[in-house]
Amino acid sequence: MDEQPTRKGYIGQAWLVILLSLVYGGALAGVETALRETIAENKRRETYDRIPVLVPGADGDKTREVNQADEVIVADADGNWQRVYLAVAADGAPAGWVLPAGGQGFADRIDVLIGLDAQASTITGLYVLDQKETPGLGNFITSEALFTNQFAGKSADDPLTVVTTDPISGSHQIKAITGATISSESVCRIVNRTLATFKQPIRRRALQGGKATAQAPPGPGKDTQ
Amino acid sequence: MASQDPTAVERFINGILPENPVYRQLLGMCPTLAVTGAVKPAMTMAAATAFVLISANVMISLIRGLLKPHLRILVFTLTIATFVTIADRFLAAYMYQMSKQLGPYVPLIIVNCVIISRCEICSSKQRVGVAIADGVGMSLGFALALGSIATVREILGSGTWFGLPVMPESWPKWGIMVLPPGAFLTLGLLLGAAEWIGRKRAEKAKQNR
Amino acid sequence: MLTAVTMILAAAVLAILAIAVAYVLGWANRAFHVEVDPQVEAILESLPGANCGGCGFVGCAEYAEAVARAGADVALCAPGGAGCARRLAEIMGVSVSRTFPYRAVVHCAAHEDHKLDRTPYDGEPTCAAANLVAGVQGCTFGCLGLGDCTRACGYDAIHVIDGLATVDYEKCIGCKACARACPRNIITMVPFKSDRMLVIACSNQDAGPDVKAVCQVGCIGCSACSRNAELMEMKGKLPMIDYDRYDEWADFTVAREKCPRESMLYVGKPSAEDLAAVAGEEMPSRIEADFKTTVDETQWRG
Amino acid sequence: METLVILVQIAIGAALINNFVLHYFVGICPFLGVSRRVDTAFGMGCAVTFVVTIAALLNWTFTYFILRPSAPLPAWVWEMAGGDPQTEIDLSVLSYIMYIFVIASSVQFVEMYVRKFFPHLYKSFGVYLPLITTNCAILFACLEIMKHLDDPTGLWGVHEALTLAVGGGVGFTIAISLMAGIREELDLCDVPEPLKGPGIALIVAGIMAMAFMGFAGVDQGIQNAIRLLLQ
Repeated sequence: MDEQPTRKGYIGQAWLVILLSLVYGGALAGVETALRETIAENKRRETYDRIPVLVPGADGDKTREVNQADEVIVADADGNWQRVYLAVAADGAPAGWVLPAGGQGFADRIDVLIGLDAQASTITGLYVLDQKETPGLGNFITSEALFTNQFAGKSADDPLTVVTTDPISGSHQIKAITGATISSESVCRIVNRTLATFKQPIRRRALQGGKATAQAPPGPGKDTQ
Repeated sequence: MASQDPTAVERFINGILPENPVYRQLLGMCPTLAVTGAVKPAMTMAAATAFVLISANVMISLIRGLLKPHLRILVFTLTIATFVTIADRFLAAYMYQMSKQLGPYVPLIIVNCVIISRCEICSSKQRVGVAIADGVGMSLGFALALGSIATVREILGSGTWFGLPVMPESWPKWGIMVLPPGAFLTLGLLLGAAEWIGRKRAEKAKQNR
Repeated sequence: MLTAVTMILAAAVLAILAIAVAYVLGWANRAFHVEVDPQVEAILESLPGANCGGCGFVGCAEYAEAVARAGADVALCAPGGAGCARRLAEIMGVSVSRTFPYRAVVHCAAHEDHKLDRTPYDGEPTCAAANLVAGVQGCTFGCLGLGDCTRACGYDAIHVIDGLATVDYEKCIGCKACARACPRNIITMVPFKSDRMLVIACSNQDAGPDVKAVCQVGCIGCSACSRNAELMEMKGKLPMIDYDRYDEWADFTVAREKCPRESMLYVGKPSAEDLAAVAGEEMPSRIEADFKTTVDETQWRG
Repeated sequence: METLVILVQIAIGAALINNFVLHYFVGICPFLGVSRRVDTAFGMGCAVTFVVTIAALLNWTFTYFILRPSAPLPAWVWEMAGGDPQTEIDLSVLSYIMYIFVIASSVQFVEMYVRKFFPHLYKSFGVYLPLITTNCAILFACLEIMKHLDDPTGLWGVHEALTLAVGGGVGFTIAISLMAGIREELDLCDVPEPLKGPGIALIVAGIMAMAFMGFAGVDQGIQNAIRLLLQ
């Protein structure tokens, strides 16, 4: 059909493809750098907007300012580290901590934000950032009224357990969502595991003094969340 | 196929109903089933597909003279992929919540059969004007189809429409409608209904001819 | 500065990938080159592609191969008609005689009331089944009117009207499906040299009195027509028209007057006077079920 | 041991639980178009599995070496060009265009290869090979593999990528072969006229999707079983 092209012919034939990829490569990179800032801002804002809700008495902009100035990284003994947000009130006094956490849920990964008070002793709130649980059943873990409000006030020391009957008030029991026990258990497992690992480092940090001291982050200093 | 190609206006009208990409040509089923859980994401997806389809049609019809037969699919996919990435970045920047909800289905517009078939059939052979008309027609048809399926699924599945509660509180929400099986069933029944209406209209046309 | 760098790098990465892919594909195109006879592809391109089997081959691809290699006749494609035959002839460099479209013709003219000596039949509603049962209707040659041909036709061109299979010549493309489906083989393909063709609308080979006993319109073999028209000659009890020597202005008026029965008909596109005759009549609006369940469609299985 | 558990979880997940066709709705066009007969459907399934494995392998290598935010290749090129190593070159925006480029060219290559060395196979589903390029399942598999692009800890290794590709392909073949078997039966039963063809196929697919939802809790069970087994 077509004549037998020589070696140079192969490339010659496809000059349009090469030209197009050059043009498109450049265009895409241009668009990317133009929009990257806004996208990163979206991601960060998503976390900072939650902080005043999670930690009562914290002020969003002040916290954002403090946390963007220097990142607070806590690490436990065997080296896994996690970026934490120090929630501060309007006048700069530390009001609590927000600890991102994530793990395997029923269908896929679940990412949450745990709100702790200044001494990291009691949980002040929980917000589910990202989940793909079964719609209509599992995705009720995001609803304030049904599930996440139960976490407020629970102590950070003893692990949370999930019960299907009505929990005894004041105990560390969480009532599971009907029909979605696995999702509820996964959320509690994530909270327990993250608190167990990072509770001590956060408390050490809280004792070191109100002002967040910049600690050389072991991993590449970058905004992971 | 008719030897003389349909004009721009004909292609525009064709795109919407007579040759609706989803109901008549059965193209672009992947996003149709995936994002029509609720009307809002469905419309965003339809808008993104419209942007990509029209700009790809324009781009391809501009360079249609240079296309080599055995490399044309590669050129089509390259063009479409670029516009999809732009759309995806735009969505992530300005409608971040929606982009998170649509998740992997925005890049899947690249392999949406509607766009590649429109490039192949129409814009790689026609002038820019006809290609635009065809692109707009097809994307309207696609939006119509997506809207219809999403409306059915959202009202039955979560009792709301565009997020506003529509059904009475006592309406038992059919969870299945939002889940994957619901998508298949709704589309299957809607296809049957479209076929039936088409058949009845054809019969009525035959009778009074 | 960073934007410029990323742009250059992005473009460079894609360009290098494109070059590599172009090279590999170009090499593969040459190394894996499969000789495909361009002629076969050109022929396939010009065939309508309906895969109807009218040319006697299984599909267009096979017909294209046969034309290119085995020198099959270029005019066999019925749906393609003269245009397609001309294109094929050009490709093959063959001169083509003037071809005529072959259309189906039903050699029977007996409607419901013309058929005598009929017994009620409620077996399987197909011609193939009714053909096996003796005595369904007096005439053992004529059309049974149960619609096997209608089901076989893919172009909705033949329907059983008032007990007789009638061909709609606007839709018939001559694909021979009905001829193959008819268990009594009374449908043949006739080259339509003009819009209206004269055909013998009977296939009853019995003697006159027997035909009269079973049918009011069947041909009794009196050979009046063959004596008055040189294009016709008797084959046993039935006259046959020689369609090769047939031409538009052949005059059969004398033979038709002499024929005591009504077994010679003009078929094809409705002539001017036919249309004039029915012009006044208002189309009856037939009431039909607005959707067909498949029960009556499939073979009734008792 | 832990990696084995993850591999099994990915494989079972891709093949049964989050089946590409019935859970993620990718690859519906061939799923409806090709599933008339079981042998063509199985052939299509194998072709898709074959191509998805190649595409996943190629795309993973490109992503790992080029597209990752702090990928070695662009950093090395940047240093050669005399830039300061601290600035980080992020080419992840090229991911979509590169994936579809690799998929289209590998399908083209496979088509030429099959046409040359397996003409019989090519004749039986020749027209479906180019259709595979526009098959969403393959691009979806590549996207799933690159899902954790921006957080370095979550990026998948080559073994996880291959498991997902093969698992997804097998899941696709299972779904499309089951569908073909059912549709062959469908031709014999009384389907209301307007639903013939795609309508009934979709309804059958809906019921199959319900059945596949039954697998939802299976991977937790298997994980615990494996852990017990290996204790």
